[in-house]
Amino acid sequence: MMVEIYDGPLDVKAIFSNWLDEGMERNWGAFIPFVGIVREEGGIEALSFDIYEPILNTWFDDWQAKANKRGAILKMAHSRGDVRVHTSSYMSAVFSPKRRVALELIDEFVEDFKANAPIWKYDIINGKRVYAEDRSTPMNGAGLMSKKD
Amino acid sequence: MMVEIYDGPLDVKAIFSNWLDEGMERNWGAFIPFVGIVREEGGIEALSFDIYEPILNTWFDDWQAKANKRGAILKMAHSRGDVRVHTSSYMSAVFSPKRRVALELIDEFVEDFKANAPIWKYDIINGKRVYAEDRSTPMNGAGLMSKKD
Amino acid sequence: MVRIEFLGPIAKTSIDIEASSLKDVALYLQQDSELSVWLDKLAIAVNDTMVCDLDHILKDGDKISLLPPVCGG
Amino acid sequence: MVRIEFLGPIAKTSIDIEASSLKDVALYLQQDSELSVWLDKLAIAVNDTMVCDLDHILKDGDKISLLPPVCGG
Repeated sequence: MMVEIYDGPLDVKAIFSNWLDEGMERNWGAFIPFVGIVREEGGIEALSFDIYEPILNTWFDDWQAKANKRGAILKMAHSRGDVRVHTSSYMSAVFSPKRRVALELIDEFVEDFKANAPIWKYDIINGKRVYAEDRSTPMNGAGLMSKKD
Repeated sequence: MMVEIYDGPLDVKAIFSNWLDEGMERNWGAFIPFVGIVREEGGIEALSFDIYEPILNTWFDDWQAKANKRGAILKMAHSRGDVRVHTSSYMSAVFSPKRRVALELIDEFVEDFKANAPIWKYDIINGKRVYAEDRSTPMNGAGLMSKKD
Repeated sequence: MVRIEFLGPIAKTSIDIEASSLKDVALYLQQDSELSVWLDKLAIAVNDTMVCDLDHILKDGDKISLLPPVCGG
Repeated sequence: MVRIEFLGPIAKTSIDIEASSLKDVALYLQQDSELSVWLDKLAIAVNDTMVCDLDHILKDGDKISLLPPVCGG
């Protein structure tokens, strides 16, 4: 199962609907989606995203394996390119037979997504695309290339 | 804002859609719904629920006030009566400008819901309605009536 | 007179008793052998507000609700 | 020869260099003044697998990706 990548804003209702239909049949007890919506702040018109898919999919596969070990599954969708304010750029979800596992997994997954998924964010202000450096986080293991030996 | 009570299973897509439409306009950054689905286990055909609405609404209002203080809002819907397996009996959601607040609130809210919302669950097995005593939790403050002084 | 209501799975109709505090209600309920399995698991509301104090004063017409263990969702 | 690719906001085209380990790549990149602001924040992948070991051995045709700080969602 790959990450779903879409050009521009996510069709939240359609994605939710698809995920729900898959999950309902398979006897899950808890379904927790996370929907990230672009906020209007700092004068931005939109956000814009670059994604490096090969590593994103490896990262997601590792998480899927971790979730499976706990009896759960994960879903994820993300936008590429521009996503205007008040639309969604990111959705993920956990299905689990158990409420506690679901609540813990969605938290851990979303936090690691912010820290380690190879996705770069830009603000669109007055039509210009500016890297969101102040909100970005070095990935696990960053700094290797600055070592001297 | 009251808890939404429905007779029978929840129309998950319609409720999700309504909540999303309200939230999208109001500059929230994170939207986390929780969807509880009736699992097929222990030979049950359905679950069934009694609700005491006056106290449910007071309990929910207290949570709404707590969420508002943290800049967030809560939503909740629950079924009354019979809800067959593989359909939903419970939805709740948090909207927040902040991801961390949203992830923490949905966890705290759902856990307190399980422990303190005045809702009683019954298994429907061979057409009989049996109180789910083994999965039920005494509410906060229980035991007052067994005290001798 | 106050009215005692049994919620959820307790199969019992409402009863009216004389009581000036929740302590009186407790003493009354402790006489009822049908309720003995429930008693240490019941939470209490007076006029739809949860109450944790046995000394809570009751007035004529108060509604006391007995809430057995819950399990929503 | 190995190929070095710069991802996301680093505005730089790929380069090919001779390198037998990641240490050689690090030494090469440390010469490039354009990269000095990025260097301590970059994570590294070799052939699309994240690598944290400077002694990682490279072979001809390997692809080294430099990943600047991320912010999905």
